[in-house]
This record gives sequence, structure tokens and C-alpha cells, in this order.
Amino acid sequence: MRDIRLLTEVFIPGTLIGPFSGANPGLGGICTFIGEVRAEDGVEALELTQYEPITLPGMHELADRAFARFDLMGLLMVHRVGQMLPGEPIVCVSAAASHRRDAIEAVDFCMDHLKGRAWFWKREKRAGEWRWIEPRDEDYTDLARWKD
Amino acid sequence: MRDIRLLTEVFIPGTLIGPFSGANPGLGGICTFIGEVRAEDGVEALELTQYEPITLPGMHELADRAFARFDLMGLLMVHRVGQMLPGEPIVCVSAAASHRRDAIEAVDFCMDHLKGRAWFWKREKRAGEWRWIEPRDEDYTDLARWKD
Amino acid sequence: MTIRILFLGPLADLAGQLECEVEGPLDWDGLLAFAGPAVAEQLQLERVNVACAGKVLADKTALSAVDGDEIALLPPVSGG
Amino acid sequence: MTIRILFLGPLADLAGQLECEVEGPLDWDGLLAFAGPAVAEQLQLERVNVACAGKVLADKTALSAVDGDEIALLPPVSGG
Repeated sequence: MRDIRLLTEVFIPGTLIGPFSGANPGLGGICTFIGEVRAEDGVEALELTQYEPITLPGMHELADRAFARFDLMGLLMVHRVGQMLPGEPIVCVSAAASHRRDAIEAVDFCMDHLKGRAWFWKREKRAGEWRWIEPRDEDYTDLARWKD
Repeated sequence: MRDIRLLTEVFIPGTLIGPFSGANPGLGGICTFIGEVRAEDGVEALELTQYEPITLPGMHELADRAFARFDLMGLLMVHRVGQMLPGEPIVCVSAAASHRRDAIEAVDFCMDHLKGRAWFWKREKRAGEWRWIEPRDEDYTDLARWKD
Repeated sequence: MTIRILFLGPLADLAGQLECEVEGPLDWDGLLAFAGPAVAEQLQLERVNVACAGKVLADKTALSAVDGDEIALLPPVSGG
Repeated sequence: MTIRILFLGPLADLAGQLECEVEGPLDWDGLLAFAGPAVAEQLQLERVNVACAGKVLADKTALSAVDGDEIALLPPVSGG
């Protein structure tokens, strides 16, 4: 079961994960990561921009790579775009597998690639001013772990 | 927020994770692993035995180590004991953190230790016969990754 | 029909516009000249990509856009 | 008051019982003799642990149980 989506409105991860888990009967383990807009340092809002012709297709390619690399039964990958408020979920990745390490590593793999290589541009608003977020060095280091 | 429990009855992971997530406001990411009794190869039931004086205290020590090793806001670790049926959850570990890698790695760490070092003994019933499960070599290899 | 050029993320701030149109055909040198010095400097960085007609170019200097194409200038990503 | 000995997991099958009682004091050699050859063989494997009075012994051969203690014989674990 494969469910890859961009969402423009706030979502409740539990409403995605319940059906996803149910759609993969016989699974041994399911690992889920949910990223939220951190409420810190006076961040008032976050905005994620996509470029329609490549962002969702890029997520599908990433899912293909995850299925090729790990022994998965299902993969859910949902990413918000547009403006978000602190506490709102940005991203939800869930992997169902027979064995736990495939599920956990697939989530780790997808998250590193969503952070460091997927076609999103992020800016945040502090004290009324929007500022673009540059990728952190860590994001590249994390990504380098998966080099074939 | 720390929630470490042994449960003797079937549980619904979502009813634990919702409140856990809500109890860690300001988190950046939350990673959750749920292990279920696999419905394969004619497994009819699974039984997990604990030894009361050490099993839950051992899980608390594991939580201490996870908090010492990763930058966590909260950790949920719930393990079933007793008899379970295929499809029922056995274990649920959820870690809330400011940064995703701490959350994901803490779950990976706790699961490897729950599988390979926590005080549980597992047997499964196939065709009416109970058989004890030996740890797999993989479980030891997984555990060795975390040697300090 | 013209070529549409989109400035994504911080490149829009640098360009002072989200998009513009230009008469085709357009190659790499034409793009650099058209984009102005600030954006052109960014475009020459390895970590800035260019998509044309919905595909990210493996070699952006091989750009060869014709009227009707959409070119997107893609700065370093920061998702998740 | 006696010492209670618990056989956990597969050791219960091997011992043919879940638990038994023995008069204290009991040391490592006493335990091996009391447990019978099949269980004693397991006990001598590094991956089999012994708990006494609620604590897993770092050195099981240093066992020194007295009446009122509970000894638990702990085969390799298989959780999660």
C-alpha cells in the first residue's frame, strides 16, 4: 500500500496512519515519523513552497527507491505545503514491514531525503519578517549516510 | 514526559500516542514504532513471559540510557506480556524530540534493546504446539551497533 | 508563445519577481544574461538547479528552451 | 522460610517445573547440583543469567542465597 501526497491544509496524522496501518494486514512492524513546526525562538509561521511539475514526482521517485532498498509492505509519505503555524504537522512518513529494521530505516531514509533533497523551499516568519531557511550542514551529512 | 508500562491486555497504540504527543508541546518530531504479532506461517498465538522484579525496572534503566544518549523531550515504551493473537500489538515505542534524528535513533535504540536485552521470553503456538523462540543472530548484531 | 521563467524560493527575492517571460529560444548563456548579475551568480553554483519543461536538467549548461517551455530556477532545497 | 527457585522461559520445560523450593543457604555449586544435569548445563552458558533477591548477578558463580531469597534462572531473552 503506497500513499504519497502533498497537502495544502492542516492534517491530523492519526487519521492517515490508522487507515494506512489497516491497509497492510500481516505487518510485523510499523514505524512513523511526524515532523511539526517547532514553537521556538518566536517563529510565527512557516511556509513551504513546491514546484508542481517536480515536487510530487520527486516524492514518488523517493518512494520507488525506498521500496527497492528496503523490504516494505507499505509506505505513506505526506508533506504539507503552504503556510503553517507552530505545532502543525509538516510531514508524516510511515513504513510498514515484516521486520522492524526495514520499517525504521525506511522512515529514516525518506526523512533524510525529504529534508535534504526533495523539492521544497522553506521560509519562516519571525517578528513579522519572512526569512528563507538554508539547508543545514547536518542535512547533507545525514543524506550522505545513504550513498550506495 | 516519560511513560513506561507493561500491559497484560490488548491495547490500541493510537490511544497511547495521541496523549503522549499532546504531553510534549513544542516538539519538533515524534517517531513511533509499533510491533505486532505477525500473521504468518500458521502462528496461532504468542506468549511473552516477564519476571516481575527485573522486567519493568530493566525498561526504566533502558529509558534512562535513551534519555542520556539522545536529546529527548519524551519517551513512551509500552510492552505487552501474556498471550497475544496475530495482529495484536506487542510493543509501542515513541520518542519526542526537538530534532528528528534524536527521535528516530532513540526508537531504533530502544527497540534493539527490547528485542535483544530486555527481560522477556517469547514462545509461539503453531498447530497447537508451543515452542520457545530463540533470539536471532540479527538481534545481537543490531544490538552491537550501540556499543559505546 | 514565449518562455516562462520561474524564480523559486529565495531566488524570487533576489530577482525581485516570481516569474517573467522571454522570447525563445533560450540557451544557458542567454539565461545568464537575461537573469541579471545577482541571479546569474547563483545559477552558476553547483547547488542551484534548473528545470526545463518539467524536468530537472542533469547539465543545466545544456539548456535549450523553446517558446512554450517553462524554465524553473531551483535554489538549494530545505524541506521537511 | 526456604529459598524459592524460578525457572523462566524454556528452562521451565527443561526442568519440568516452573518453580521449586530448597533449604538455604545455597551457593553456585549447590545450585548446579540441585538443578540437575540438563539445567546445570544451561546455567553454565554465558548467555544464561541468574537473579537473586530481585537483582541480576554480575557474577552468577558468586551466588550466595539465604532462606527467604528468590532465585530466578534466566535463559537468553527474546522480547519485542
